[in-house]
Amino acid sequence: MTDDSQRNFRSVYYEKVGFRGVEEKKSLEILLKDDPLDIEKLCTFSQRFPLPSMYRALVWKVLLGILPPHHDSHAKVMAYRKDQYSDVLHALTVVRFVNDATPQVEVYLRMYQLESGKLPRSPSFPLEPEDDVFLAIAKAMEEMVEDSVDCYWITRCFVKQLNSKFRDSLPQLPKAFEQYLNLEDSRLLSHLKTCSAVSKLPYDLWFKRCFAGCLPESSLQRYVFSYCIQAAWSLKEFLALMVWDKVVSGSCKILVFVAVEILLTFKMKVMALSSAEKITKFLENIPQDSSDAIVSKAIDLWHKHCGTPVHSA
Amino acid sequence: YLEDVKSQASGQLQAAESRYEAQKKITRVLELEILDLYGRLEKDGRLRKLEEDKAETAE
Amino acid sequence: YLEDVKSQASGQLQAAESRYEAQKKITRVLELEILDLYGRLEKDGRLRKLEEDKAETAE
Repeated sequence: MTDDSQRNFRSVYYEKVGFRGVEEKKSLEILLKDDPLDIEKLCTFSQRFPLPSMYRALVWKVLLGILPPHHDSHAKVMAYRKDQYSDVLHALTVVRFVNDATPQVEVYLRMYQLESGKLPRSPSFPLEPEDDVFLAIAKAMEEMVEDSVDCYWITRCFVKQLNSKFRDSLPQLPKAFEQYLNLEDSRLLSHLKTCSAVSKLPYDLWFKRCFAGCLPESSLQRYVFSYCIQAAWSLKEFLALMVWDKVVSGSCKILVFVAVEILLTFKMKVMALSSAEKITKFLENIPQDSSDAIVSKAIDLWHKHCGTPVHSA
Repeated sequence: YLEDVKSQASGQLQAAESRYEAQKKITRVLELEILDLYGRLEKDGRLRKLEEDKAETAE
Repeated sequence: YLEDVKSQASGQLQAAESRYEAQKKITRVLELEILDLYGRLEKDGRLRKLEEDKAETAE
Protein backbone atom coordinates (compact mmCIF):
# COMPACT_ATOMS: atom_id res chain seq x y z
CA MET A 1 0.00 0.00 0.00
CA THR A 2 1.47 3.34 -1.01
CA ASP A 3 1.32 6.50 1.06
CA ASP A 4 -0.84 8.06 -1.55
CA SER A 5 -3.59 5.50 -1.49
CA GLN A 6 -3.47 5.44 2.28
CA ARG A 7 -3.99 9.16 2.39
CA ASN A 8 -6.78 8.86 -0.12
CA PHE A 9 -8.47 6.16 1.90
CA ARG A 10 -8.13 8.07 5.14
CA SER A 11 -9.46 11.30 3.75
CA VAL A 12 -12.45 9.55 2.28
CA TYR A 13 -13.27 7.93 5.57
CA TYR A 14 -12.66 10.85 7.82
CA GLU A 15 -15.08 12.58 5.56
CA LYS A 16 -17.56 9.74 5.67
CA VAL A 17 -17.57 8.93 9.34
CA GLY A 18 -16.44 12.17 10.88
CA PHE A 19 -18.64 15.20 11.20
CA ARG A 20 -20.07 14.68 7.77
CA GLY A 21 -21.12 11.18 8.79
CA VAL A 22 -23.23 12.69 11.52
CA GLU A 23 -24.75 15.17 9.10
CA GLU A 24 -25.53 12.35 6.68
CA LYS A 25 -27.19 10.31 9.34
CA LYS A 26 -29.33 13.28 10.26
CA SER A 27 -30.33 13.94 6.69
CA LEU A 28 -31.21 10.28 6.21
CA GLU A 29 -33.35 10.44 9.33
CA ILE A 30 -35.19 13.39 7.85
CA LEU A 31 -35.75 11.44 4.64
CA LEU A 32 -37.06 8.50 6.64
CA LYS A 33 -39.64 10.71 8.30
CA ASP A 34 -41.29 11.43 4.96
CA ASP A 35 -44.63 9.69 4.63
CA PRO A 36 -44.90 8.22 2.09
CA LEU A 37 -41.15 7.68 1.76
CA ASP A 38 -39.57 9.27 -1.28
CA ILE A 39 -37.95 6.32 -3.03
CA GLU A 40 -36.05 8.49 -5.45
CA LYS A 41 -34.45 10.55 -2.71
CA LEU A 42 -33.50 7.41 -0.80
CA CYS A 43 -31.89 6.03 -3.96
CA THR A 44 -29.88 9.17 -4.48
CA PHE A 45 -28.80 9.11 -0.85
CA SER A 46 -27.59 5.51 -1.10
CA GLN A 47 -25.78 6.26 -4.32
CA ARG A 48 -23.83 9.03 -2.65
CA PHE A 49 -23.22 7.90 0.89
CA PRO A 50 -22.74 4.64 2.74
CA LEU A 51 -25.88 3.90 4.70
CA PRO A 52 -25.56 3.88 8.49
CA SER A 53 -25.90 0.24 9.49
CA MET A 54 -28.83 0.85 11.83
CA TYR A 55 -30.94 2.01 8.90
CA ARG A 56 -29.55 -0.26 6.22
CA ALA A 57 -32.05 -3.09 6.44
CA LEU A 58 -34.96 -0.62 6.46
CA VAL A 59 -33.69 1.37 3.47
CA TRP A 60 -32.84 -1.77 1.51
CA LYS A 61 -36.27 -3.23 2.18
CA VAL A 62 -37.91 -0.07 0.92
CA LEU A 63 -35.66 0.24 -2.13
CA LEU A 64 -36.12 -3.42 -3.03
CA GLY A 65 -39.90 -3.14 -2.70
CA ILE A 66 -40.17 -5.46 0.30
CA LEU A 67 -41.75 -2.63 2.26
CA PRO A 68 -44.06 -0.08 0.63
CA PRO A 69 -43.41 3.65 0.95
CA HIS A 70 -46.25 4.21 3.42
CA HIS A 71 -45.27 3.88 7.07
CA ASP A 72 -48.81 2.90 8.04
CA SER A 73 -48.58 -0.21 5.90
CA HIS A 74 -45.22 -1.43 7.19
CA ALA A 75 -46.52 -3.59 10.03
CA LYS A 76 -49.19 -5.23 7.92
CA VAL A 77 -46.94 -5.84 4.91
CA MET A 78 -44.14 -7.18 7.08
CA ALA A 79 -46.65 -9.58 8.67
CA TYR A 80 -47.50 -10.86 5.17
CA ARG A 81 -43.79 -11.26 4.42
CA LYS A 82 -43.29 -13.21 7.64
CA ASP A 83 -46.23 -15.50 6.85
CA GLN A 84 -44.84 -16.15 3.42
CA TYR A 85 -41.43 -16.92 4.88
CA SER A 86 -42.73 -19.42 7.41
CA ASP A 87 -45.20 -21.00 4.95
CA VAL A 88 -42.45 -21.74 2.46
CA LEU A 89 -40.01 -22.89 5.12
CA HIS A 90 -42.60 -25.19 6.64
CA ALA A 91 -43.47 -26.75 3.27
CA LEU A 92 -39.80 -27.49 2.66
CA THR A 93 -39.53 -29.36 5.93
CA VAL A 94 -42.66 -31.37 5.08
CA VAL A 95 -41.15 -32.53 1.80
CA ARG A 96 -37.87 -33.13 3.65
CA PHE A 97 -35.82 -30.69 1.63
CA VAL A 98 -34.56 -29.00 4.75
CA ASN A 99 -34.15 -30.03 8.36
CA ASP A 100 -32.59 -28.62 11.49
CA ALA A 101 -29.13 -29.44 10.24
CA THR A 102 -29.48 -27.67 6.88
CA PRO A 103 -27.16 -24.62 6.68
CA GLN A 104 -29.14 -21.39 6.73
CA VAL A 105 -28.00 -20.21 3.30
CA GLU A 106 -29.10 -23.49 1.77
CA VAL A 107 -32.49 -23.06 3.42
CA TYR A 108 -32.73 -19.66 1.72
CA LEU A 109 -31.77 -21.22 -1.60
CA ARG A 110 -34.44 -23.92 -1.36
CA MET A 111 -37.02 -21.31 -0.42
CA TYR A 112 -36.04 -19.20 -3.39
CA GLN A 113 -36.15 -22.24 -5.68
CA LEU A 114 -39.59 -23.19 -4.44
CA GLU A 115 -40.92 -19.68 -4.90
CA SER A 116 -39.53 -19.39 -8.40
CA GLY A 117 -40.83 -22.82 -9.37
CA LYS A 118 -37.34 -24.24 -9.70
CA LEU A 119 -37.15 -26.65 -6.80
CA PRO A 120 -35.43 -29.80 -8.11
CA ARG A 121 -37.05 -33.21 -7.66
CA SER A 122 -34.59 -34.19 -5.00
CA PRO A 123 -32.28 -32.29 -2.64
CA SER A 124 -29.43 -34.50 -3.79
CA PHE A 125 -29.50 -33.13 -7.35
CA PRO A 126 -26.38 -31.12 -8.22
CA LEU A 127 -26.68 -27.32 -8.00
CA GLU A 128 -26.89 -25.09 -11.06
CA PRO A 129 -24.35 -22.29 -11.53
CA GLU A 130 -27.07 -19.73 -10.71
CA ASP A 131 -27.61 -21.51 -7.40
CA ASP A 132 -23.97 -20.98 -6.51
CA VAL A 133 -24.40 -17.28 -7.23
CA PHE A 134 -27.41 -17.22 -4.94
CA LEU A 135 -25.51 -19.02 -2.17
CA ALA A 136 -22.55 -16.65 -2.39
CA ILE A 137 -24.79 -13.63 -2.14
CA ALA A 138 -26.88 -15.16 0.64
CA LYS A 139 -23.72 -15.93 2.59
CA ALA A 140 -22.53 -12.37 2.37
CA MET A 141 -26.00 -11.08 3.20
CA GLU A 142 -26.18 -13.31 6.24
CA GLU A 143 -23.16 -11.51 7.66
CA MET A 144 -24.91 -8.19 7.44
CA VAL A 145 -28.59 -8.76 8.07
CA GLU A 146 -29.34 -10.27 11.43
CA ASP A 147 -33.02 -11.14 11.17
CA SER A 148 -33.55 -14.25 9.06
CA VAL A 149 -36.85 -13.10 7.57
CA ASP A 150 -35.23 -9.85 6.48
CA CYS A 151 -32.18 -11.70 5.25
CA TYR A 152 -34.20 -14.06 3.07
CA TRP A 153 -36.32 -11.30 1.60
CA ILE A 154 -33.38 -9.00 0.92
CA THR A 155 -31.34 -11.78 -0.69
CA ARG A 156 -34.31 -12.91 -2.76
CA CYS A 157 -35.06 -9.42 -4.03
CA PHE A 158 -31.41 -8.55 -4.52
CA VAL A 159 -30.89 -11.61 -6.71
CA LYS A 160 -34.14 -10.87 -8.50
CA GLN A 161 -32.95 -7.35 -9.18
CA LEU A 162 -29.76 -8.76 -10.69
CA ASN A 163 -31.81 -11.06 -12.89
CA SER A 164 -34.44 -8.55 -13.97
CA LYS A 165 -33.47 -4.90 -13.68
CA PHE A 166 -29.82 -5.59 -14.45
CA ARG A 167 -30.37 -8.50 -16.82
CA ASP A 168 -29.48 -6.46 -19.87
CA SER A 169 -26.76 -4.36 -18.30
CA LEU A 170 -24.78 -7.08 -16.49
CA PRO A 171 -23.60 -8.69 -19.75
CA GLN A 172 -22.38 -5.25 -20.88
CA LEU A 173 -20.14 -4.83 -17.86
CA PRO A 174 -17.09 -6.71 -19.23
CA LYS A 175 -17.09 -4.35 -22.22
CA ALA A 176 -17.41 -1.32 -19.93
CA PHE A 177 -14.65 -2.73 -17.76
CA GLU A 178 -12.35 -2.86 -20.76
CA GLN A 179 -13.28 0.66 -21.75
CA TYR A 180 -12.61 2.21 -18.34
CA LEU A 181 -9.46 0.20 -17.76
CA ASN A 182 -8.24 1.55 -21.07
CA LEU A 183 -8.92 5.12 -19.92
CA GLU A 184 -7.22 4.57 -16.58
CA ASP A 185 -4.27 2.48 -17.70
CA SER A 186 -4.01 1.46 -21.31
CA ARG A 187 -0.71 -0.37 -20.75
CA LEU A 188 -2.32 -2.68 -18.27
CA LEU A 189 -5.10 -3.44 -20.72
CA SER A 190 -2.65 -4.18 -23.54
CA HIS A 191 -0.80 -6.53 -21.25
CA LEU A 192 -4.05 -8.39 -20.55
CA LYS A 193 -4.73 -8.51 -24.28
CA THR A 194 -1.25 -9.81 -25.04
CA CYS A 195 -1.83 -12.65 -22.60
CA SER A 196 -5.33 -13.23 -24.06
CA ALA A 197 -6.58 -12.77 -20.54
CA VAL A 198 -9.31 -10.24 -21.27
CA SER A 199 -11.97 -12.81 -22.05
CA LYS A 200 -10.93 -15.06 -19.17
CA LEU A 201 -11.13 -12.64 -16.26
CA PRO A 202 -13.37 -13.68 -13.33
CA TYR A 203 -16.36 -11.75 -14.67
CA ASP A 204 -18.85 -14.13 -13.07
CA LEU A 205 -17.42 -13.52 -9.65
CA TRP A 206 -17.27 -9.78 -10.21
CA PHE A 207 -20.50 -9.06 -11.96
CA LYS A 208 -22.82 -11.98 -11.23
CA ARG A 209 -21.93 -12.42 -7.59
CA CYS A 210 -21.19 -8.74 -7.07
CA PHE A 211 -17.88 -9.75 -5.47
CA ALA A 212 -19.59 -11.75 -2.75
CA GLY A 213 -16.86 -13.79 -1.10
CA CYS A 214 -14.19 -12.16 -3.22
CA LEU A 215 -13.00 -9.04 -1.47
CA PRO A 216 -11.00 -10.02 1.58
CA GLU A 217 -12.06 -8.75 4.96
CA SER A 218 -9.26 -9.52 7.35
CA SER A 219 -6.96 -6.83 6.03
CA LEU A 220 -9.65 -4.31 6.69
CA GLN A 221 -9.96 -5.29 10.27
CA ARG A 222 -6.85 -3.62 11.56
CA TYR A 223 -7.11 -0.76 9.13
CA VAL A 224 -10.66 0.43 9.41
CA PHE A 225 -11.31 -0.76 12.92
CA SER A 226 -11.56 2.67 14.44
CA TYR A 227 -13.70 3.99 11.62
CA CYS A 228 -16.07 1.09 11.95
CA ILE A 229 -16.60 1.70 15.61
CA GLN A 230 -17.37 5.33 15.00
CA ALA A 231 -19.76 4.52 12.21
CA ALA A 232 -21.29 1.53 13.98
CA TRP A 233 -20.41 -0.72 11.06
CA SER A 234 -19.54 -4.27 11.84
CA LEU A 235 -16.23 -5.14 10.25
CA LYS A 236 -17.63 -7.89 8.15
CA GLU A 237 -20.28 -5.82 6.48
CA PHE A 238 -18.01 -2.99 5.65
CA LEU A 239 -16.63 -3.90 2.25
CA ALA A 240 -19.50 -5.48 0.44
CA LEU A 241 -21.90 -2.90 1.75
CA MET A 242 -20.07 0.03 0.32
CA VAL A 243 -20.70 -1.53 -3.03
CA TRP A 244 -24.02 -3.21 -2.41
CA ASP A 245 -25.68 -0.01 -1.22
CA LYS A 246 -25.11 1.21 -4.76
CA VAL A 247 -26.36 -1.98 -6.37
CA VAL A 248 -29.54 -2.03 -4.29
CA SER A 249 -30.24 1.57 -5.11
CA GLY A 250 -30.00 0.90 -8.81
CA SER A 251 -26.44 1.11 -10.09
CA CYS A 252 -24.62 -2.00 -11.17
CA LYS A 253 -21.93 0.07 -12.88
CA ILE A 254 -20.11 0.48 -9.59
CA LEU A 255 -19.11 -3.18 -10.04
CA VAL A 256 -17.06 -2.22 -13.09
CA PHE A 257 -15.10 0.34 -11.14
CA VAL A 258 -14.38 -2.07 -8.32
CA ALA A 259 -13.00 -4.46 -10.95
CA VAL A 260 -10.94 -1.71 -12.58
CA GLU A 261 -9.65 -0.62 -9.17
CA ILE A 262 -8.63 -4.18 -8.34
CA LEU A 263 -6.60 -4.28 -11.53
CA LEU A 264 -5.01 -0.89 -10.83
CA THR A 265 -4.20 -1.81 -7.24
CA PHE A 266 -2.50 -5.04 -8.28
CA LYS A 267 -0.98 -3.66 -11.47
CA MET A 268 2.62 -4.65 -10.65
CA LYS A 269 1.64 -8.19 -9.83
CA VAL A 270 -0.59 -8.57 -12.88
CA MET A 271 2.04 -7.10 -15.21
CA ALA A 272 4.49 -9.70 -13.91
CA LEU A 273 2.20 -12.59 -14.75
CA SER A 274 2.38 -13.80 -18.30
CA SER A 275 -0.44 -16.28 -18.74
CA ALA A 276 -4.19 -15.81 -18.72
CA GLU A 277 -4.65 -18.68 -16.27
CA LYS A 278 -2.24 -17.21 -13.75
CA ILE A 279 -3.83 -13.78 -14.00
CA THR A 280 -7.33 -15.15 -13.51
CA LYS A 281 -6.27 -17.32 -10.62
CA PHE A 282 -4.58 -14.39 -8.96
CA LEU A 283 -7.63 -12.16 -9.38
CA GLU A 284 -9.92 -14.78 -7.95
CA ASN A 285 -7.89 -14.84 -4.78
CA ILE A 286 -6.82 -11.32 -4.14
CA PRO A 287 -4.14 -11.19 -1.45
CA GLN A 288 -5.46 -10.40 1.98
CA ASP A 289 -2.99 -7.72 2.89
CA SER A 290 -3.18 -4.90 0.41
CA SER A 291 -6.66 -4.24 -0.84
CA ASP A 292 -7.83 -1.91 1.87
CA ALA A 293 -8.68 1.05 -0.25
CA ILE A 294 -10.12 -0.69 -3.29
CA VAL A 295 -13.74 0.02 -2.59
CA SER A 296 -13.42 3.62 -1.56
CA LYS A 297 -11.16 4.30 -4.54
CA ALA A 298 -13.58 2.50 -6.80
CA ILE A 299 -16.35 4.77 -5.61
CA ASP A 300 -14.17 7.80 -6.38
CA LEU A 301 -13.49 6.38 -9.81
CA TRP A 302 -17.17 5.80 -10.38
CA HIS A 303 -17.99 9.38 -9.42
CA LYS A 304 -15.15 10.63 -11.61
CA HIS A 305 -16.40 8.86 -14.73
CA CYS A 306 -20.14 8.93 -14.16
CA GLY A 307 -20.57 12.07 -12.09
CA THR A 308 -21.82 12.34 -8.54
CA PRO A 309 -25.54 11.70 -8.19
CA VAL A 310 -27.32 14.86 -7.14
CA HIS A 311 -28.70 14.61 -3.65
CA SER A 312 -31.92 16.53 -3.80
CA ALA A 313 -32.94 16.29 -0.15
CA TYR B 1 -54.40 12.54 -1.71
CA LEU B 2 -56.53 10.09 -3.66
CA GLU B 3 -53.41 8.83 -5.45
CA ASP B 4 -51.81 8.39 -2.07
CA VAL B 5 -54.63 6.19 -0.81
CA LYS B 6 -54.50 4.17 -4.00
CA SER B 7 -50.75 3.62 -3.84
CA GLN B 8 -50.94 2.65 -0.19
CA ALA B 9 -53.63 0.10 -0.96
CA SER B 10 -51.68 -1.30 -3.88
CA GLY B 11 -48.61 -1.79 -1.67
CA GLN B 12 -50.59 -3.90 0.76
CA LEU B 13 -52.41 -5.76 -1.96
CA GLN B 14 -49.14 -6.67 -3.65
CA ALA B 15 -47.75 -8.21 -0.47
CA ALA B 16 -50.99 -10.12 0.12
CA GLU B 17 -50.95 -11.42 -3.44
CA SER B 18 -47.36 -12.51 -3.15
CA ARG B 19 -48.20 -14.47 0.01
CA TYR B 20 -51.02 -16.16 -1.90
CA GLU B 21 -48.81 -16.94 -4.89
CA ALA B 22 -46.25 -18.57 -2.61
CA GLN B 23 -49.01 -20.72 -1.14
CA LYS B 24 -49.96 -21.82 -4.67
CA LYS B 25 -46.37 -22.76 -5.43
CA ILE B 26 -46.31 -24.73 -2.20
CA THR B 27 -49.42 -26.63 -3.23
CA ARG B 28 -47.79 -27.62 -6.49
CA VAL B 29 -44.65 -28.87 -4.76
CA LEU B 30 -46.69 -30.88 -2.26
CA GLU B 31 -48.73 -32.42 -5.08
CA LEU B 32 -45.59 -33.54 -6.88
CA GLU B 33 -44.24 -34.98 -3.66
CA ILE B 34 -47.43 -37.00 -3.16
CA LEU B 35 -47.21 -38.43 -6.66
CA ASP B 36 -43.62 -39.30 -6.06
CA LEU B 37 -44.36 -40.98 -2.73
CA TYR B 38 -47.21 -43.02 -4.22
CA GLY B 39 -44.83 -44.10 -6.96
CA ARG B 40 -42.31 -45.24 -4.38
CA LEU B 41 -44.94 -47.07 -2.34
CA GLU B 42 -46.15 -48.92 -5.41
CA LYS B 43 -42.64 -49.82 -6.42
CA ASP B 44 -41.99 -51.08 -2.91
CA GLY B 45 -45.23 -53.05 -3.01
CA ARG B 46 -44.33 -54.62 -6.35
CA LEU B 47 -40.86 -55.41 -5.11
CA ARG B 48 -42.19 -57.15 -2.04
CA LYS B 49 -44.71 -59.05 -4.11
CA LEU B 50 -41.90 -60.14 -6.41
CA GLU B 51 -39.77 -61.31 -3.50
CA GLU B 52 -42.66 -63.17 -1.95
CA ASP B 53 -43.34 -64.87 -5.27
CA LYS B 54 -39.69 -65.80 -5.60
CA ALA B 55 -39.64 -67.17 -2.06
CA GLU B 56 -42.69 -69.28 -2.83
CA THR B 57 -41.19 -70.64 -6.03
CA ALA B 58 -38.02 -71.54 -4.16
CA GLU B 59 -39.91 -73.48 -1.50
CA TYR C 1 -65.54 9.25 -3.81
CA LEU C 2 -62.54 8.80 -1.53
CA GLU C 3 -64.59 6.51 0.69
CA ASP C 4 -65.44 4.59 -2.43
CA VAL C 5 -61.79 4.03 -3.32
CA LYS C 6 -61.01 3.03 0.24
CA SER C 7 -63.80 0.49 0.45
CA GLN C 8 -62.85 -0.92 -2.94
CA ALA C 9 -59.25 -1.31 -1.78
CA SER C 10 -60.25 -3.03 1.43
CA GLY C 11 -62.54 -5.34 -0.54
CA GLN C 12 -59.66 -6.36 -2.79
CA LEU C 13 -57.40 -6.96 0.16
CA GLN C 14 -60.03 -9.08 1.85
CA ALA C 15 -60.47 -11.14 -1.32
CA ALA C 16 -56.73 -11.75 -1.51
CA GLU C 17 -56.69 -12.80 2.13
CA SER C 18 -59.53 -15.25 1.75
CA ARG C 19 -57.90 -16.74 -1.36
CA TYR C 20 -54.80 -17.24 0.74
CA GLU C 21 -56.74 -18.89 3.55
CA ALA C 22 -58.44 -21.25 1.12
CA GLN C 23 -55.15 -22.21 -0.47
CA LYS C 24 -53.64 -22.74 2.95
CA LYS C 25 -56.37 -25.22 3.81
CA ILE C 26 -55.53 -27.20 0.69
CA THR C 27 -51.89 -27.14 1.70
CA ARG C 28 -52.73 -28.51 5.11
CA VAL C 29 -54.64 -31.44 3.62
CA LEU C 30 -51.78 -32.25 1.27
CA GLU C 31 -49.32 -32.03 4.13
CA LEU C 32 -51.22 -34.59 6.16
CA GLU C 33 -51.29 -36.87 3.15
CA ILE C 34 -47.53 -36.56 2.79
CA LEU C 35 -46.92 -37.32 6.45
CA ASP C 36 -49.12 -40.36 6.11
CA LEU C 37 -47.34 -41.59 2.99
CA TYR C 38 -43.94 -41.14 4.61
CA GLY C 39 -45.23 -43.10 7.57
CA ARG C 40 -46.33 -45.94 5.32
CA LEU C 41 -43.07 -45.93 3.38
CA GLU C 42 -41.09 -46.08 6.58
CA LYS C 43 -43.25 -48.85 7.97
CA ASP C 44 -42.75 -50.76 4.75
CA GLY C 45 -39.05 -50.13 4.94
CA ARG C 46 -38.92 -51.35 8.53
CA LEU C 47 -41.10 -54.31 7.68
CA ARG C 48 -38.85 -55.33 4.84
CA LYS C 49 -35.79 -54.83 6.96
CA LEU C 50 -37.38 -57.06 9.60
CA GLU C 51 -38.20 -59.77 7.08
CA GLU C 52 -34.70 -59.61 5.65
CA ASP C 53 -33.23 -59.96 9.13
CA LYS C 54 -35.50 -62.89 9.82
CA ALA C 55 -34.50 -64.53 6.55
CA GLU C 56 -30.84 -64.08 7.46
CA THR C 57 -31.36 -65.61 10.92
CA ALA C 58 -33.19 -68.52 9.34
CA GLU C 59 -30.35 -69.28 6.94
